[in-house]
Amino acid sequence: MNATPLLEARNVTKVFASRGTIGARGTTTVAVNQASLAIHATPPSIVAIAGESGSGKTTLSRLLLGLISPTSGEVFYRGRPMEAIKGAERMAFRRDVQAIFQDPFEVYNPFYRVDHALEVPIRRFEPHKSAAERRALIEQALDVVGLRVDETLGRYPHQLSGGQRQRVMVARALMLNPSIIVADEPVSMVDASLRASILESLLNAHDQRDIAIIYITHDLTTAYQVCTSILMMYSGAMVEVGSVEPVIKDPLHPYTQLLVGSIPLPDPTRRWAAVQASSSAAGQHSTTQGCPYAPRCPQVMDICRTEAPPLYAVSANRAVACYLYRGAPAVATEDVSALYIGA
Amino acid sequence: MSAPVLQVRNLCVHYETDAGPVKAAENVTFDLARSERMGLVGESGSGKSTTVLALLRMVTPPGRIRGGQVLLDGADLMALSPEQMRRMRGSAISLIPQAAMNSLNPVMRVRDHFYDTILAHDRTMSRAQLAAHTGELVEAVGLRPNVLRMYPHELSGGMKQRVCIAMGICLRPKVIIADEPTSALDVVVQRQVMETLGRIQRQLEASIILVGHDMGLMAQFVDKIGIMYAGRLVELGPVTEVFGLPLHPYTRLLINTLPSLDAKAVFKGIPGQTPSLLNAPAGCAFHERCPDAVGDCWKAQHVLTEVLPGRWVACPCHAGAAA
Amino acid sequence: MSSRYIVRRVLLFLLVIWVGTSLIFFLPRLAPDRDPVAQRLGNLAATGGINTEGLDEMVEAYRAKFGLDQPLWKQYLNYMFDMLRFDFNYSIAMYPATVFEIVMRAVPWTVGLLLVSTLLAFAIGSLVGALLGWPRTPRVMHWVATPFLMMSSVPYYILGLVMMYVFAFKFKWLPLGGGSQYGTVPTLTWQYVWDVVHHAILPAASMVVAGVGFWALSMRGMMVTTLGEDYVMLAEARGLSPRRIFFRYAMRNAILPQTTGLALSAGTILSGSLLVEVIFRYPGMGSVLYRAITGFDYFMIYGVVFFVILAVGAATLLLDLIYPLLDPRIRYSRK
Amino acid sequence: MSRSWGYVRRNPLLLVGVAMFILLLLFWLIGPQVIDVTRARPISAMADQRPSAEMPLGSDSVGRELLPNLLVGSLYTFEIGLTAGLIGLVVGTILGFIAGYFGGVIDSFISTAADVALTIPALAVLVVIASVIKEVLNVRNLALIVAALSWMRPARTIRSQVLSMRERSYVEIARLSGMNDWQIIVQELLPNLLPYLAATLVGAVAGALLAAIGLEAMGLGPQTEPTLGMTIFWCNYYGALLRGMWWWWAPPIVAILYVFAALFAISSGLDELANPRLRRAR
Repeated sequence: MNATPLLEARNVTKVFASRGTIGARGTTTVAVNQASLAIHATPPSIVAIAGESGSGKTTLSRLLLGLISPTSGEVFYRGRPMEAIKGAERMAFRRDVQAIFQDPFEVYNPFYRVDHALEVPIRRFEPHKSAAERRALIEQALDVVGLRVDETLGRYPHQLSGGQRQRVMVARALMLNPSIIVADEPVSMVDASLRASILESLLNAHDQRDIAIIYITHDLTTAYQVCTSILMMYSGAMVEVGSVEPVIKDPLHPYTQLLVGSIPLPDPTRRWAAVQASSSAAGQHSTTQGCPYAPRCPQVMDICRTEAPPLYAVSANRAVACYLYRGAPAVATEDVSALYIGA
Repeated sequence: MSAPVLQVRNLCVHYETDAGPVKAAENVTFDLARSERMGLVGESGSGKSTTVLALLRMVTPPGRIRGGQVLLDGADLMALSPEQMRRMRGSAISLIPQAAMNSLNPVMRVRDHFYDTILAHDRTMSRAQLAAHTGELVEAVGLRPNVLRMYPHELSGGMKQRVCIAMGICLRPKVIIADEPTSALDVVVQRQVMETLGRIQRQLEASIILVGHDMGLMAQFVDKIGIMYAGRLVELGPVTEVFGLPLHPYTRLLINTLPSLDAKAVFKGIPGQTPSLLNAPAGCAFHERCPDAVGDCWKAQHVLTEVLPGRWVACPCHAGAAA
Repeated sequence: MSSRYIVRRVLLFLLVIWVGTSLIFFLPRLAPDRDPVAQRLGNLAATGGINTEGLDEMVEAYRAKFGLDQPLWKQYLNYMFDMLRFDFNYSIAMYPATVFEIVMRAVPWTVGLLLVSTLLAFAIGSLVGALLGWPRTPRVMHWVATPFLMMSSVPYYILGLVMMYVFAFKFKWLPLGGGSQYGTVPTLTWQYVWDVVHHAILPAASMVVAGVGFWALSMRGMMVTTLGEDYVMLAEARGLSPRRIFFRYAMRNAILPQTTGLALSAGTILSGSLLVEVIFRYPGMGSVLYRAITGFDYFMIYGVVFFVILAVGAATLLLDLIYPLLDPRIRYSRK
Repeated sequence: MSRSWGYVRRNPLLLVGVAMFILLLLFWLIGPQVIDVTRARPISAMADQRPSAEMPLGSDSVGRELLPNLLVGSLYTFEIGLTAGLIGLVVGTILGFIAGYFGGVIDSFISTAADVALTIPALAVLVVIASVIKEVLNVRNLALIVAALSWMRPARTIRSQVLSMRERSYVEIARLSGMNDWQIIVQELLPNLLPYLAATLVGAVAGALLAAIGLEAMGLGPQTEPTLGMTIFWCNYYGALLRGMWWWWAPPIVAILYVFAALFAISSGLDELANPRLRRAR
C-alpha cells in the first residue's frame, strides 16, 4: 500500500462557529476532531464511517467531498492538497469524487423533472455531448440500476417512490465514472424491501468497476455487510478503527461495545441482553479535555477525564483510542489511516 | 389466553381525493390480549399509521373511517359520541407518538403537560395529588424530577420520548399505541427507551401496539406481529413463529432482506414497486411482486384466515392448511 | 432571561435612533450646492412669511449652526447634540412656542388614540384569525370575516374618509373632526371625557376596522401552520378538550410570530395613524406635522419626525423585550 | 403548463385579482382615446360642477375635469407604485441572495441594515426628504424616493428563503455536478423562488403605493400632477367633503380601494400557491 491515496484526510478538525449579529458572541462546536482517513484506488477501498448523530461522520464526508474546508489539518486528492486544486483540475476532481445522500427527496430540485439531476452533470462535465448522446448515457445508467426509462424520465421527483429516487441518484453517480463514491446514509430513508437493491448496486460498482466507496452510516449491520474496514466515531473523534470483522464481532472500545450491544437484531430468539446501558443522561456536551466518552463510560478512569487517549495498536488490523489498552503501542493519528483503513 | 382487551373488526379508512378514494386501510382485523405486545409492521404507505389514527378516531378529512368496529373491553369506540371518545383518549387508549422532537408544546413546562392530561379526565385531583402522581411517573421512566420544571427545548430527544411515555401511561390506559416511538433516536437511546417502555408495560399490565417498519425492533420487543401491505394485514402470528416460518410470501421476502451479522455481502431485495393505493391492482396487491403467485392471485383479494392455531395469513398458498 | 438578548435589542434600538436621525440630517443635504432650508427661510424672511416675529433670529441661529460656511461634520455634531437634548428650536409658525412644547401637547392625543385602536385591532384580529384557522369554526364565521379581510390592505385614512362621510357628514351621528368640542377646557369631568371619547370613535374605528382584517389574515396563516404541529395532534390523542387545545396549544403558539409582526409593523401603523389624524383634524402629532408641512415650519418637521422615529424605536424595543416572556425558547436559551 | 393552469383554476382569488387588473389596464389603454386628458389641468373646465352628461365626474374647485383627472392620476399613481416596487424587489432580492447564500460578515451587515431600516418609519424619512425638495417633486422623483425604502422586506423574505434552500441537498448535488455559485443561484435556487418573488413584488408594490399615497395626502407629492393621493390632498385642502362634493373625493377613494383590492386578491392567491397548507383552511 505505497501508492498515493486517492483521497486522504490528515488530522482534520472542523469547528463550526455560529455567528451572532451585533452584540452577540457566537458559539462553537467541534464537529470533527483530529480525524484521519485514506482511500485507495487500487485495490479500491471500501470503508465505513460509523457513529451516531452528532458524531461528526457527515461533516467528515463533507470535508472529503470538498464541500467545506477543514479548520485545521488537510484533505488531499491524489496527493494534492484540496485548496490547491483549481480550474480544470477542480472539475476533474468534482467528477471523480461523487456522492449519494441520505434523503432521496431533498436531493432533487422540486422545480425540475428528475431528468435535470442527470442532465446537468453531463452538460457540465462533457459539454461537447449532443442531446442524443446525453440521452443514451442517461438511459444506460438507469438500466444499470434496474430502472425503466419510461417509468423514470419526464417525471417530477414526488411522482417517484423513495426507492426509485435513490436509485436514480445511484445511476447519476455511476454515470460519471467516478473513482470514488461517498454514500452518506444512502438507505436509512428507504423501505427495507428496496434497501438491498441499492446496497447491491453500490457493491457491484465496487466489484465490477473498481470504484472505491465510503459508506457513512449509523447502522452497524449494513456497515458490516458492505465494507471491509471501519472507522468508528464518537463526538467528532475516532474511537476505534480497523477491519470491520473484528471491530464489530469483538468490539474493544466501551462505546463500540455499547453500540454493537444495542443493535436490534431481527431475530426474536436473540434479544438484547438485560444489561442496563449506563447513564441515561447521554448529553451532547463533550468536555474539551479528556476522552469525549468519559462522562458516559462505565469503565472510566481518572486519566480519561484529563487527557484524550491516543490510538493504541492492539493488533495488526485495528487500533483503539482507549486507555484500557495502553499496554499496546500508540500510533500517530495520521498513520492510522495508512495502517488500518482502506486496506 | 385471556379475553382480548381490544378487538378490531374490518376497519376501513379511505382518503377521498380528486382521483378517487385511496384505500389506506382495508378490512383490518385483529385481537389484542391483555398484557400482550403486538407489533404492526409495514413499509411507508402500508396503512399502519392510518390504522393507528383510526383506532383513536383521529382520522382527519379528507380521510374517513368507512366502516368496521373497534371494541375496547366490548364497547365499540366507533359508536361513542365525540365527547365520550375524547374521554377514552389518553385514559383507556393512549398514544406514544412518533417524532417526539416536536410532540410537546414549546411554551409549556413539562409538568403542565401532565396536569393538562390528567385534568382533562379527572377534575377531582388536588394540586398536591397531581404533583405527587406526576413525580412518580417521571421517576418510573427513569427521569429526574427536575425535568418537570423544564421546557421541552431543554430536553434531549431521548428525554422527550420518556416524557411522552410517562404521559401515555399517566391514566393507566388498557391499550398503549406506540407509533414508531424511537424512529428519531440513536440505537443506544432507542434501546434504553424500549426497555423503559417494556418495563412500564409489564408493571401496568397494559397491552401495547408497537407500530413501525424496523423488523429488528419488532423481533426484540413484541409477542405477536402483524404485517401490513398496501392497506391490508397479510400475516398475523406469534413473533417467533412468524420469523421462524413466515407463511405469506411478502413476509418471507421481507425477512430475507434483513441484514444480519451472520452472512456478509448477501443482498436480497424484493423486486418491483409498492403498488399505488389509488389504482390498486385487482386481486392480491402483492401478486405482481410475488414469486409464488398462482392463477387466481390477480383475480381475488384473499381474506386473512387462521391457517394454524394463532397463525393468520391472507394467501391462497396456505388455504389448504386450514382444512 | 438572557442578558445578551437584552443588550442586543438595546443596541439595535440605539442604532435605529442614530441611523434614523443621521438619515434625516444627511439626505436633504445631498441636494447639490444649495441649502434649500436656508433658501426657504430666507424667502420667508424676505416676503414677511406667516409670522415675521422672531424669524430673523431663527434664520440667524440656523445660519450659525447649519450655514454653508460651517463644515458638514460640525453641522452634524451640532444637530445631533440638539437632538439628544430634545432641543428643536422654535416653531416658525407659532413663535415663541418651542417645537418641544407643541409636540408634547400633541403626544398624549396620538398615544391614546394609537394605543387603544392598535391593541383593539390586534386582539380582535388575532382572535378572529385564530377562529378562521380552526376547522371546527362554523362556516358563517368565514362569511362574516371576508369583508374585514378584504379591507386589510386598505390604508386607514381612506377608510376614515368614507366613515367620516357616512357617519359624520351624512347621518351626523358623530363629530366631523377634532379631539374635543371646540373651545372646551380639559377637565376631569364625565362630560369632558365623554366628549373626548365621542370624538375619538371615528378615527379609532377606521384604524380598528382595517387593522382587524390585517391581523386576522396573518393569524389565520399562523394558526394553520401551528395546527399541523405534532404537539397539537398529540394533545388531541391525550384527550384534551377542543377548547383547551385551541387556546393553550394552537393559539398560544400562533401568537408568537404575530407579536413579531406587530413589532415589524409599528412604523406602518404609526404612519397610518398620523394620516388618520390629518383627515380628522385630530389634535395629535399627525396634525402638527401636517400644519408644519403646509406652512414649511422646518424645525417643527424635524421635531415631529424625530419623535416618530423615537416612538417607533421604543415600541419595537418594548415588544422585543416582551417577546421572551411569551417564548421560553428565547428566555431560557442555553449557551 | 397544464399543471399551472390547474392550480390557477382552483385558485379563484388569483383569477379575480388578475381580472380586476386587466380591467384597469383596459381603462388606461382605451381611456385616452375617448377622454380628453388635457382637461385634467387646472382651469380647463368651469369649477365646482356636479357630474353631468358633458362632464361625467364633474369638476373640482380649481377647474380640473375629474374624469380625465382620475384617468391620469390613477395611471401616475400606479406608475409610482410599480416603479418603486420593482426597484425595491430587484435591490432587495439581490441583497437577500447575497446575505442568504454567502452568509458571514456580509450577511450580518445586510440583515442588521434591513432590520434597522425596517424599524425607522419610512414615512418620517420620506416626509423630511420630500418637504425639502417639494418644488422639484415629480412622479419619477417620488417613485425613486419611495423605492429607496422598499428593499427591506423583499431582502428579508428572500434571505430567509435562500437560507433554508441552501441547506437542501440538491444544492450540494448541483455542486458535485460541477456548477459554480452563480449557476446554482440562477439555475437551482431562483426558479423555486418564483412564486415568492411574485408575491413579494405584489407586497412591495402595495407598500410603495401606501407610502406614496400617504405622502401625497400630506401634500408632499407632485404638486402639478393629479395623482390619486394629491387629489385626496386637494379635497382635504378645499374641504370637498364638508362641501358635499362627493364627485371630487369619491372617485380617487374608489380607485384606491379598487387597486388595493386587486393587489390583495393577487397576493392571497399567490400565497396559496406558495404555501399549500393555507388551502386546507378553507
